[in-house]
Amino acid sequence: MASYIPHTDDEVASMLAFLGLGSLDELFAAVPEAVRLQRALELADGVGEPDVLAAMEGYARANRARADRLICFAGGGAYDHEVPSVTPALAGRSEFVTSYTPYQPEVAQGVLQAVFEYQTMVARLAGLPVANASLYDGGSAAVEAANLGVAATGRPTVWVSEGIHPHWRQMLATLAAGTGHRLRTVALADGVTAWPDADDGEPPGVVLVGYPNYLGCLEDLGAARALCDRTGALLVVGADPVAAGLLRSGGAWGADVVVGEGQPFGTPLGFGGPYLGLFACAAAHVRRLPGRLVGETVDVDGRRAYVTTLRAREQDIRREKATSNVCTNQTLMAVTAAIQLGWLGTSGLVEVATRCARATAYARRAVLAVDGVTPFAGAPVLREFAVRLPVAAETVVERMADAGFLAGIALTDAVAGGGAGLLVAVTERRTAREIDAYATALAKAVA
Amino acid sequence: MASYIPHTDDEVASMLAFLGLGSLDELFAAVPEAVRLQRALELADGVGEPDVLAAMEGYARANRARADRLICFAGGGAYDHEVPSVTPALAGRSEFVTSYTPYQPEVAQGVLQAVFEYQTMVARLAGLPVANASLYDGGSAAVEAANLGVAATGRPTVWVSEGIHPHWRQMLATLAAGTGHRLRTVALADGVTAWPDADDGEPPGVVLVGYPNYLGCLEDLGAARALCDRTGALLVVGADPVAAGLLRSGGAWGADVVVGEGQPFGTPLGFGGPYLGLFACAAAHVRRLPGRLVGETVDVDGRRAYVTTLRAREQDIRREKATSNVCTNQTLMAVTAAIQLGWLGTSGLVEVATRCARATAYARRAVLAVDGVTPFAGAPVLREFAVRLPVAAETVVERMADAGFLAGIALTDAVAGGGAGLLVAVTERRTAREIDAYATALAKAVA
Amino acid sequence: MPATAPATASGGAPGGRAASAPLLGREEEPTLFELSHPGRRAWSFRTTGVPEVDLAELVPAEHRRAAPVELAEVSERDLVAHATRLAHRQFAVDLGAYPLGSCTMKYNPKVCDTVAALPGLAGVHPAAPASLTQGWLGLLVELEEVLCEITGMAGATLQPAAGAAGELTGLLLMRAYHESRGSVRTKVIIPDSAHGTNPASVTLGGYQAVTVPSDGRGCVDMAALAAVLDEDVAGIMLTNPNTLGLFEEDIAAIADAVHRVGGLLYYDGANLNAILGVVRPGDMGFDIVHMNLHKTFATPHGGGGPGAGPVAVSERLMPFLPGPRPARVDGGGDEPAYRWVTPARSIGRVHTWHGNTLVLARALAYLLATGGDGLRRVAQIAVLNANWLRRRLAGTYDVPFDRSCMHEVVLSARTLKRDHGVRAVDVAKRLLEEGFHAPTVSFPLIVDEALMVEPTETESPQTLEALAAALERIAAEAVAGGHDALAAYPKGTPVRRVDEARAARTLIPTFDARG
Amino acid sequence: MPATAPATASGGAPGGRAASAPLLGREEEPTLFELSHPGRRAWSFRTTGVPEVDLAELVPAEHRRAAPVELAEVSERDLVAHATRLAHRQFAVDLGAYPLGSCTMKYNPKVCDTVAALPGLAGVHPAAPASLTQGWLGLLVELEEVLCEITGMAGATLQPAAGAAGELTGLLLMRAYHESRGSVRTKVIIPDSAHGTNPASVTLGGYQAVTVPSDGRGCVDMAALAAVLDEDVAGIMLTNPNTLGLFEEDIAAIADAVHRVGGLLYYDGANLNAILGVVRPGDMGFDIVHMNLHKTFATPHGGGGPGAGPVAVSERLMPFLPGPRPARVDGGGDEPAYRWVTPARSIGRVHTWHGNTLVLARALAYLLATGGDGLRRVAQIAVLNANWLRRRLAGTYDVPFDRSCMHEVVLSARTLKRDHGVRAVDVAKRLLEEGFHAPTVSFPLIVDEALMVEPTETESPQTLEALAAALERIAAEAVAGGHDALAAYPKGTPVRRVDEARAARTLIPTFDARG
Ligand SMILES: Cc1ncc(COP(=O)(O)O)c(C=O)c1O
Ligand SMILES: Cc1ncc(COP(=O)(O)O)c(C=O)c1O
Repeated sequence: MASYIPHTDDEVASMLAFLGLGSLDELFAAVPEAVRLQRALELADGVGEPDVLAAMEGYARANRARADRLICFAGGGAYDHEVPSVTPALAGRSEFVTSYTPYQPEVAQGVLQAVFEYQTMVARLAGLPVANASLYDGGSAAVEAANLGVAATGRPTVWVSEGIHPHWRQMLATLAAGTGHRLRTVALADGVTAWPDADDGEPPGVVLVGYPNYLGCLEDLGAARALCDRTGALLVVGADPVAAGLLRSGGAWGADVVVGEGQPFGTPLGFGGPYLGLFACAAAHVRRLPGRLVGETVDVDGRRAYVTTLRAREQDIRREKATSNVCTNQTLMAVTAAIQLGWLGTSGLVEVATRCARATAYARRAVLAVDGVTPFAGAPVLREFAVRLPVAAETVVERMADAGFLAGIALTDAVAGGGAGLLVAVTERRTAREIDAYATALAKAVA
Repeated sequence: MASYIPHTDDEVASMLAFLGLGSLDELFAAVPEAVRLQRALELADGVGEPDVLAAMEGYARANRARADRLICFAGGGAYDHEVPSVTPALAGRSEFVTSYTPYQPEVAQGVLQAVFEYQTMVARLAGLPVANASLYDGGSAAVEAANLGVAATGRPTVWVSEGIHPHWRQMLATLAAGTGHRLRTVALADGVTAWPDADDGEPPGVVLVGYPNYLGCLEDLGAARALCDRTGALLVVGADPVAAGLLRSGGAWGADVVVGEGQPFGTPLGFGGPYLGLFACAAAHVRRLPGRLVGETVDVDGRRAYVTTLRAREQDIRREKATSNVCTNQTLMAVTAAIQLGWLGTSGLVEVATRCARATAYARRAVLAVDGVTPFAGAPVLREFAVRLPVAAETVVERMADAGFLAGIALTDAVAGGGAGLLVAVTERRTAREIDAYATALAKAVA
Repeated sequence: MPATAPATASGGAPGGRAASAPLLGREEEPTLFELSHPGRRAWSFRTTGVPEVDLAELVPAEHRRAAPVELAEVSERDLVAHATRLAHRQFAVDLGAYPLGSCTMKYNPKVCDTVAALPGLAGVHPAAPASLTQGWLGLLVELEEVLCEITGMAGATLQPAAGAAGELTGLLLMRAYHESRGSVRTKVIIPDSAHGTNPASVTLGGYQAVTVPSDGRGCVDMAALAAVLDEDVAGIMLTNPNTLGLFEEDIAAIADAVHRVGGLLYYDGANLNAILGVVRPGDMGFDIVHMNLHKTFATPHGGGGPGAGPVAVSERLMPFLPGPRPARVDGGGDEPAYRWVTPARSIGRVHTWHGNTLVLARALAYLLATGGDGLRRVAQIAVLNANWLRRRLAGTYDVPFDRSCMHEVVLSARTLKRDHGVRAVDVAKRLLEEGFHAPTVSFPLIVDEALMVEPTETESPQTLEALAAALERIAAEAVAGGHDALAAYPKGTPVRRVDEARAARTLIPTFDARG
Repeated sequence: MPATAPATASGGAPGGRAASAPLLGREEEPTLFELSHPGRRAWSFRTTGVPEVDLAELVPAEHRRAAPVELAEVSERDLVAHATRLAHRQFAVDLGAYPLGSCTMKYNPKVCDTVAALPGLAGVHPAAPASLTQGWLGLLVELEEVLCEITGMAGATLQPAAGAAGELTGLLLMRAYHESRGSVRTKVIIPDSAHGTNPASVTLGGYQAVTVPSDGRGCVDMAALAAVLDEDVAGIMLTNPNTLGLFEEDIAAIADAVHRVGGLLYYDGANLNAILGVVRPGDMGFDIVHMNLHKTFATPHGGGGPGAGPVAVSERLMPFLPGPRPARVDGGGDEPAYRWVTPARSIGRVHTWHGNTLVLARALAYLLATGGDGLRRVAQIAVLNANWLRRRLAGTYDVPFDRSCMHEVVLSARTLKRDHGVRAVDVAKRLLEEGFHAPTVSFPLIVDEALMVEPTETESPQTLEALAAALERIAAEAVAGGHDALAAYPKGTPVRRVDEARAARTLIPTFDARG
């Protein structure tokens, strides 16, 4: 068994003696006999690290859908982007990995400054002045944005575009059970949200729309902004941060809050976590900002220093009056994103977005050339697109796996409107040869 | 193309202007036109890192004999030992990896102290008071030991046991062309060296013997020591550092110098390099010690500090009078070994040696039970053994690869005396099931 | 032994103390934006052969941004140096002891890094169907089973991404449970020693938080509890051992009382480390338990996250668990097979995908290595270490509740403050100079000038000795020199005491907000 | 820009300067032996099922050691903290500029770490037959071909583990060549500026080293060379650019003269970085070239190694190359195939296996990334950087040979020493305090108070600016305050000036030798 406890039996004995105790069990005298576990845990005994690794490798081997085995055309917020060696090498440094939340700024300038740089980058991406130090994932960022918007407007109604990731919508619904928010889903028409007239029922406090949306389509954010202007709602844009390399920022479109899934910036697919909730907002809302915020200040010698700030917002101080309960967040992923964005730089972000756009266009043409495959919507797309298939999408995904591809995401009936919809994402890592082979395999799979 | 050059064209232009130059080519005005390369290098243009990685992965894929594909029963100085995650995680820290030889001790205490600890560990393993900071590999350590011994005794004759690794013997021969050492190979009888009488020809300056030797057999070092006492030669023992966990140390047997291959302490198989030349010697020889040596001292404030010492021995100061030309060595592997030995600790080294011995005994029995397989020698072995096969060993290795095993090392005719000899090593990583399967596969392979 | 190492009774050296000394200059590290130079780059991509169509053909003009997002433009070399230098300005468990109370900053085994990097785990897309991700589903099911055995519960959701997310999930389960019984309840009881996430989660769960005070022993005041218990109470949230490091000895009575009014018991498992294999929340009567895997099960904290906050529940709450959840299929084949199922009255999804899965994999690896036998020893030694420190320091600092503690001990500097003007924060900052991370100083709120020390089981007796000696030295300095003696510390850290008020007053949340 | 950053002409920030500040206490790090406590352990092994036979049955008593080898006994936690703290006491390229002349401490791309860790490369046993290691053989052949094109040679051996090993290999090739022609030669000529490994290798190669002086321009004194050239001369070893960073302009004449007496030209390729794609040793008339891949081709130096020192040769030396060597087979199949061959009159093996193969793989990865086009730019920018520094600092320090240099510039503090008692070593130690590694100070021997600065191409103009500004500041301090002003430096490093004399006098080479 592997043990991470240093104490030898002699040491334990001498410590017990110091405490005047006869056994380790006596340490637990405060635990009433009645509730104590009277048996050993029914778990296997510990094993050595090599055996642990063998067990975990066994699980790993049992996954067929690995990016090193199936060429990945799946997206939906989680993308197979290039992660250069430099990103994990730096973000994986043990000073970042094994530190706690920076409670003592004097010995935590490393994490604090990295997060400050991250906040700057996210704010610039979003076109907004403030970004927090991260939330759990895209969906939790959307939930927090809804909470912020409802608190800011005092209106409990949240209009959610049907183009928002279905899992985000499910989370919004789950969490609304506690907050009492009233959610209204606004349907898509030909791939983009068909906003209702403002006087149609209760006015929204928050309007939430994707850019591009879940189906990859570019929404008319001008219309969404106009709706918000008309109704007094806050505009929350769920933006793909890679697409933001080419698209007008949420801020430029007039968003009050921009949220997003930060996984594309250096975080492995990892079956969905840990990911990174991006969150940026207008200055007016900074005191309602959920999660941590790092600010710049000085130390007693006047040297530049960083520290977590506006702490009075947070749950540990405001307690039941806090508008967010977030404590532990996804700092390491934020540091990872800062490094990955440092690697990309101004030109690299444009490059990766451009390459995605070109590969997506190339793939879309090839896929739509397959017999029986039809477009899902006519709206312009950037780095992801949906198609209708002549065969159940789940079946196609299985068949394509045998051909060496993770074909995409089979759209649920709710999203696809009963049809056999497949959502296909094409990153900068996909080569023309891979795309051609994909189309060929798809033709067989739907035949 | 990936570029690690930061300069933009503007910057280059302004630097050239500062130098009063019109082009980068003018920087090379001192290079005579006549010898300049008048064309581009006939090499492909640079490619991006992902393409580089793909190319290197292509090579990696083309290797069948990988420890993750073929279960490794090969040894001969390079062993498939357990390397815990902690060893590369620590030795791979970029402060160790990307620093130079510690010329400025004030900013190199990390490497210096790690090497000091390494020297202590190697000296203890060898049972001798001094060890250097590493040599290239086992063979180069043997060459340096011969050089030291010849210089110390003033006698150019080196007796080399036939049980010394054949590659080490080849290196000794290659390098003797320069030094003029006279090598005499002393043959084995039933697996151990049959030392000739001392008065048989020119008396040796150096006697070199393996422990265990190349065939895995335990040599009678008492006899070797007696020979040296009789002849005045220095005794150099080439010791397996893992076996040293159970065996009497070279020093205890009276060795003047102990050399060895340090790969088993945390260094990957890596197709043979970079490995680690272990070198320890008696105090009398410290001023002839090849390579670097770290010593403890103090700084101006009296704080403990480490520094490379006895520098006057080294080539950069003694120049043509130096007895060794070694400069760059294998420091990172020495740091790796120090960490791995820290992980093993006193009990772990005994454990790994014991496990090797047990697995070897178990495997030897199973292998010798195979029809037609016979022992190579009767001398006791510890963690490696040689057998004679009824089929050419090369053929058996090929067949065993198809069955999922790297069967061992096919002994050359020179070593095996014309027979079909196979050298089999069994480390602590081999399970009873693997060994049983190996024996079963061997039975088929020799049938 | 180095001359400067404290002579310890046990003769050891300061193994858990960061004895590193300053390497380089004392300058600030510029931000990446200051290191930026236009035109520099580090990136490179695959050669793909995809035609380089003009962007104008791909993105309608009205959607295209006018100028690129301005990020830093640096060489890979400068990026590496920048991040490496930042790392050298950061304390971490890997550098020294981190006795931060309530945070369980134990050593994180490196083997878990290897696990989290396995291509067969790290390279799996979360939307891939169950048929292609059997390994992941199996892993998650095994982890759930292990966590249920440890907590004594019937089932668990692995979705919550951290402790607070687990709390909110638990409260929504509570709500769903009551609603399913047609019962409308409005209040959740919380002791005044509770962590701030507890009341915040209660609010987000749609309940009103009702605080009950602690009694003189540091435990829930039973009379006060009885006074607030009625049919409006949906449940109570407890940390046991509580945040004072004390075991709520009346737990059975509390459970009874709460259950009697139809309420549920919620266990905040942040302090689970103390009781592993000794007593289980389920056996204490708890209905809902969240765990902080980033505390108890040694997954590293990453400078603030990621964590993982699975929630385990008793049988009656199973139908409400978030979904989809991985489940074993009683299929016909030889190999076990797994699929996703959504419980009948699931509260729904609480994570975008399946939880912080790579963190979950780390935790399972740690659990397999430690095993049932090892877990009990973890609790024993964690508690032993805390009690040793309590006893050792009892003469030097106030111990507000000086009885046997569990995994952590809450000290107080209130006498030092009263007599010498030295506050807990001064002690903490002075300790940084000694190469230890500071204890928690701002929590629990109910103790004046609290110094909450949690050594964890991975620190050796030698490290405890050095830590105690340092705290004793500091107390002696405080007594001798008062506030002035300590105010200037820390001195040798990358920055010295930081102006937190100014940070909030003149908010500079980004580089662009700088004056 | 941080207030403390030097205002630079180019407006940049000190990207290559280690601006990290002290994190923790100033204590020594105990050795692992001092952290040891009997009975502690970190190891664990596979469950193998191998029977636990008594050792007495396995190892004859006379061979068994009486007591185990005493190593440290520590927990994994303490091992990790120890090594991490040691790392925090170590300067490195990844922390800041390392302008150590003759050492080419350029940035080492992280992608090469990934390459060296590929299981298909790192997990291959060196004794596996060629049929099972085609990937490795192919890799080595490709690297050899690239190196030959870069150097203008016919073939190469990849076996030598470092530069010095390459030198000795080259000298043995020289010897074998002459012997094959029945020619007995005794001398090898070396300029007085040569690196110490050159004369040492000559001796080990069985030759007598004959030193020729440098002339006033810092190049080989042609008259002196002519005087020693005769039929006893086996060859000459040159570094070109030489160790003064100057190109030997008379190289054609030298080659002619040496060849005329039947000698060979040996190229010490440590300075190859300066001429990549510009001029090739083969085209200059060299017969033998060794390369330091750990310098020119960006494989990291590992605190002192490992390196790799391949030796490339002209056609006439091919039959003597070490063997076995990997070679392409002109087989029938589609895929290229490789096998091991030993040249007809091979000098034999110079490495236990096939060379420092994982270092070779790193170098190939770097070469593929950089490409033919990129290599030329490497040389250009390396030379540009050095000349910029030379020009910038010419007014501040002596420049013994103030003409266009190649990749490095040799400055001298001789005027500072004469006028102010400040030596090169004082400047170097003072520079450490500025967050830069020091230049080389003890080499080349022929320059008094040398400061040999090699910036390499991976340092930015901003870093050069900051380095120059620091060196200017130091010179100003020296002029203003003399030796006293600098003697106390460095101050903020883990240790301050180290007593090297004492280390040699009272030798303590192991922990056990301590008093
Ligand atoms: C007692 C207690 N409860 C809850 C939490 C919240 O956990 P998390 O930070 O993972 O959200 C913490 C952690 O800070 C805690 O200490
Ligand atoms: C000019 C020169 N020649 C030879 C060498 C020797 O190379 P190595 O240290 O790799 O043996 C060096 C490196 O120090 C050098 O600078």
